[in-house]
Amino acid sequence: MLKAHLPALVIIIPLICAALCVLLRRKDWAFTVALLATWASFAGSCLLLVRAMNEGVISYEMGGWPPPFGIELRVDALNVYLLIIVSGIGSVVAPYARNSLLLEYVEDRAYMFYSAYLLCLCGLMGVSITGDAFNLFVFLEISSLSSYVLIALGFDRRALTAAYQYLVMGTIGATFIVIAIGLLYQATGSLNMVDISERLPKAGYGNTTVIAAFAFLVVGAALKIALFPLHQWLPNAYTHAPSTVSAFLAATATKVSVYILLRFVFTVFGVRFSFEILPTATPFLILAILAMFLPSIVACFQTNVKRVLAYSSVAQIGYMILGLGLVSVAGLTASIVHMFNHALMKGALFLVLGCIFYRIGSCHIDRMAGIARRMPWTMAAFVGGGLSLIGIPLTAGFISKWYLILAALDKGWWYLAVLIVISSLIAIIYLWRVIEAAYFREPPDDLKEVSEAPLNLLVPAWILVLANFYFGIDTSISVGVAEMAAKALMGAG
Amino acid sequence: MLDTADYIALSILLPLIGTILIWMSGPRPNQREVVTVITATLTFVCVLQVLPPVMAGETPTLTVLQVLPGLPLEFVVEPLGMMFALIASFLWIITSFYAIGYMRGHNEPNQTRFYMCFAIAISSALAVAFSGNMLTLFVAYEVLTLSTYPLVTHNQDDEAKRAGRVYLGILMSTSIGLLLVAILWTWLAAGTLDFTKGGILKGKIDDGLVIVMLFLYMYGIGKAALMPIHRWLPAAMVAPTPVSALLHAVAVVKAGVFTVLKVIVYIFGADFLRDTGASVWLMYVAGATVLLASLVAMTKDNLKARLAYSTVSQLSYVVLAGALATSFSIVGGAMHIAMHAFGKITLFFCAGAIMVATHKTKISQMRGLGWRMPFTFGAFLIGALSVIGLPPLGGAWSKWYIALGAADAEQIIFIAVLMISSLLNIAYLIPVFARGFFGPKEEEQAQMTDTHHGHHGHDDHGTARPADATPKRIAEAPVFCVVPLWITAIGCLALFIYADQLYAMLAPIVK
Amino acid sequence: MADFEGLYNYWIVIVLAMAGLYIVIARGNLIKKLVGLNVFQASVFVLYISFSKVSGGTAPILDKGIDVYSNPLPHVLILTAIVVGVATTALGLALVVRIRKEYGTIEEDDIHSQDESM
Amino acid sequence: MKDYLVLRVITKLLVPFILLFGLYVQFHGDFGPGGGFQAGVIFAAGFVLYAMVFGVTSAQRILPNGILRAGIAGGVLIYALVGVIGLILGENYLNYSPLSHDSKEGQHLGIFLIELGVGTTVASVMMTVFFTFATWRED
Repeated sequence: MLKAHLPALVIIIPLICAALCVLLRRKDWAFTVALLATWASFAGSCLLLVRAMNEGVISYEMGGWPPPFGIELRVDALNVYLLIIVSGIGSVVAPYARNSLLLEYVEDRAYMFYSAYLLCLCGLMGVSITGDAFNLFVFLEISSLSSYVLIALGFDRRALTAAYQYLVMGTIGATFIVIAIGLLYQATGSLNMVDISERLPKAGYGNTTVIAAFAFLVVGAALKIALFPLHQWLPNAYTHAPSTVSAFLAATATKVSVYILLRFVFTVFGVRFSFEILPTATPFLILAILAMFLPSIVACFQTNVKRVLAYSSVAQIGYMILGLGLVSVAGLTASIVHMFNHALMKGALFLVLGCIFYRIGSCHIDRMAGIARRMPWTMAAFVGGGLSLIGIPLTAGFISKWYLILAALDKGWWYLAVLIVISSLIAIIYLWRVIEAAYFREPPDDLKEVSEAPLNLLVPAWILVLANFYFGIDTSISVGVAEMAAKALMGAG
Repeated sequence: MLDTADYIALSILLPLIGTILIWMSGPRPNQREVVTVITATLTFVCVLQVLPPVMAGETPTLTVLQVLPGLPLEFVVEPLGMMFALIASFLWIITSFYAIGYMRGHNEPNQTRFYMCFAIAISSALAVAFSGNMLTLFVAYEVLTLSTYPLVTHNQDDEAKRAGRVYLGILMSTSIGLLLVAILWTWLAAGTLDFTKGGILKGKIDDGLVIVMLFLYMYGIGKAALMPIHRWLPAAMVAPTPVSALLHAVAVVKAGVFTVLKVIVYIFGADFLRDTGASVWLMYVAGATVLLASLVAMTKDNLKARLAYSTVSQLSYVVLAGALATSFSIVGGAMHIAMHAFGKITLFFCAGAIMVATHKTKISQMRGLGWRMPFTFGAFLIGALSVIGLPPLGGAWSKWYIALGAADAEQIIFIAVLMISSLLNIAYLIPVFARGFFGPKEEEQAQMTDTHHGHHGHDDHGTARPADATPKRIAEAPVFCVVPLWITAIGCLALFIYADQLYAMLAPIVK
Repeated sequence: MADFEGLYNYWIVIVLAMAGLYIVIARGNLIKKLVGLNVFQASVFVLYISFSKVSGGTAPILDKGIDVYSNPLPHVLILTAIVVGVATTALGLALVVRIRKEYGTIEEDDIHSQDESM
Repeated sequence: MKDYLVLRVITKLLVPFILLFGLYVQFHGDFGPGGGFQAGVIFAAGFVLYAMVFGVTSAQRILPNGILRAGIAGGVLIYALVGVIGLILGENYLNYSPLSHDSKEGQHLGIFLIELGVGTTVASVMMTVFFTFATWRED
């Protein structure tokens, strides 16, 4: 019976449990509740995936009010893909948080952490599933506000400034999005995204309100995505946040923002308006290429490994936007697959860094010298995640690269393919610096006592690493669903 | 009973299972090495089981799974791959024995990791050999690169780190930067990546673009060490000698030229390549590499570095053979993989044996050593003659066929290249042998002092042992080192005698 | 000119938004930045509220004899947006207080120079 | 503030009316302008005024942090669970119709409860924000 209500359940379970955590207050209880909530949410998302594959688009009317009047939860291939990413990463990271230093830092307020974590999860899930534009904004703010809190939990005081910076930038971005939604409502009189897309042609594509809405939306979403050159907040935020939080946010938050962009640009505005009437593709491509290169190069010069990964995230976002800018089913498939794969690899890498931080209290490349001898399993996991990031065959990263290059060649833009390849080679440089330090340098004396990370940190990290390999070999789910989603997005125009 | 497909799977899986067993028996060296040898032997037996059906003209197939729609991970055994697999798995057994002697004689650290990576490398080399499409090959090719990285950097010092950077940098950037693009382009153009007799690109791609495509492939396969991307090979010589021997005389570099032949035969199609004339530039590049690398080899005093450049030169024989794209030359090129493998591994084994016994790495220090190590130097001569290409040794046949192919393709200039290169080979290989026997014994003592102001500054354990400097009658390397190198030396001889069988086996690939 | 007057609410919105954004960008004081952020958000509230006005319409409360109402939906939306804004401001202020405690200043330049010197 | 008699007396007089007005806005919200958001803020304003005049400590005696925190979470729970009741009774999430025998009455009851949850949370949050900032010690 509950099966019919899955779309609502996957978001209200984390919500209710977030409140429960606050009421229960005990660390262990809160942990149990959070764990169950994330797992239930993940299970629900998987069931939704099965349903969406079998039945096509699932529409759920909140409160029984039919769209476009009521809020509609809408599950198509793209939505469910995001749900799986978010809840999947959420359920791997939740057990990890228990033993990480993070909770010792917040001591008796651990339940607050879990509450914020669940709220963030709820917000991200909500963004991914809702069919209502304004509702999307609300969920976005739920997730953003809780992520500011989570980032501010970092050990370093710079976490506070990073969180503040993110708060300002994030709020501006969200406000831009809400302006866009307002203008759209003004032009069409509807807030339901599908409904808006149907009414837009009547409003006229030349309508300045619509064009202004488009501009606001793209800029707002780009801020949230941390698309180069609006990425300034991201490296700071991910560097200074606790590793648990970095792992969760790096793997999910930017992906959800990319989803917002995809959803609006392709579904709401439509391919015809976004790319044929407005010359959007070229700017996207240029920004994407810049994003692929400049942050990667910056990453090569960082000494804090978390910052290396953060810059790498900005670069990887470039790939997603590149796929979008190609405006083809192949390109979109590449984008969407890369969301999934990038979530896996960055999640894994940040979790590994969490293990290292747990033992040596730093993620500085010099402090990590020779660490592979003390923590072989941890560093092996790092190498595994790194290989995926580089895009070695049999890893998830290879699959995204494969599709992206294929999409570029498909358009006949071989130079773009070359650029993609070159930029991914930069990844070797910045990752290999870390690996060389960890394997070849002599460990400093104070590292002699360091031992392997505890199992409950290692296991989640390894789950994600193994997932990287699994989805590099069996792509039927990851690519299959992404392809469906891409076709739906392109078809909508 | 197991069928052929199972044996294919076993050949690739056994080394991996061996890896785990080696890991588990890490603290017990004897057990670890027994496991290595047993695994190697079993793997060879499995590979042998695949031989009869292939000789009978079948193409045993094993599809593992669909990675991407229409692109399975698939193993298809054809004669070329069969030959490569046989060589790699057979030489693994020999090398295992040799490695036991060498690694113990040298007291190397991290031996467990060494044997594990070795096994993974062999597994991926076999996967390269058996791969049924370009994707599978690419996957195995990359795994091979990565699994040999820890071997190259085995010593973990700064030199090893630098070498590792060059090694990984060149191999990864070429394979991801060029080969992957070429593969994707092929996939888009032809709609398939299966290795198909006669090629898959014919008529699918503009004649003018064939050159670009060929360029992407040839320089994408960095392991073939075509100049100017050959730097990784000499760099990788910092590895322990068994690694250099097997991986850089057999598995890694041969995987490179093997891929080159595979691409030329099964992706482009020899006829297509010849008709379009797209490979003429490649002939010249390969010819130039043959000569230049030989010249560089003559300047090297470090024996392993000299052998490394010799390898670069010899690899380009195969590339040249492929570029000539006649049926003679391709068979000749394929044979050269085998011939050179045996010849060069013998030479490397000798270099390692000398190093273990006397801690000498430079040719200038080897004066008179032949009297101390007659068996090693004897084998060295056989290996050298085979590489040079003199009968009655295997190398003679492959060069003969490549020359025939050059004549067939009416590229007479390359016959000259082959001749000159043979002379150069003599010039840089025979002196090593000659020094060993003809250098005056008495000078040994004086020569020892020489090395102190030697030119290259290579770190050299030998100088610290004046006690060894006094000439002894015979002080060979450990038996575990000497026996393997004689087996491979005899192999060179055997390959000369049984060359027609090899020819018969390989001929179908160009029919 | 008629266009200008008829659309005066949008001019207010634009002026407010630009003023707010300007404060966020140009001021180094973290509190002032939050004030700017609030002004910026307020401009959006004005935008929503003003375009929901239906000329001649009254407040959207059902009553006898009235059939022209202003559009109530944007009001509801903005109520939510205001709540979000309050939450953001509260959180931002809390962060500023913590920053003040850790750095001893709320001037962006000082904070930067302290971070640099570390 | 102890000396400002006028303030103290006026505050004492005002606070009950503020709270009462808050309750009115809360419970009349489904007939006229009002609802949980506004009511919560007004309700909190009463306590904030009290705290400003009589000191935060005495205000916190009435409303300790624990209660406020429970209020924050409880309000959310009321909201979410009312939705879930609808769901259990076989309708979509947040559909209040099945809460009563008559669907119109059900809607009425539902929105009433929902607004109660909203009001609780908003009031608790506003007071928590105020108390947190008011009791912040530079240490």
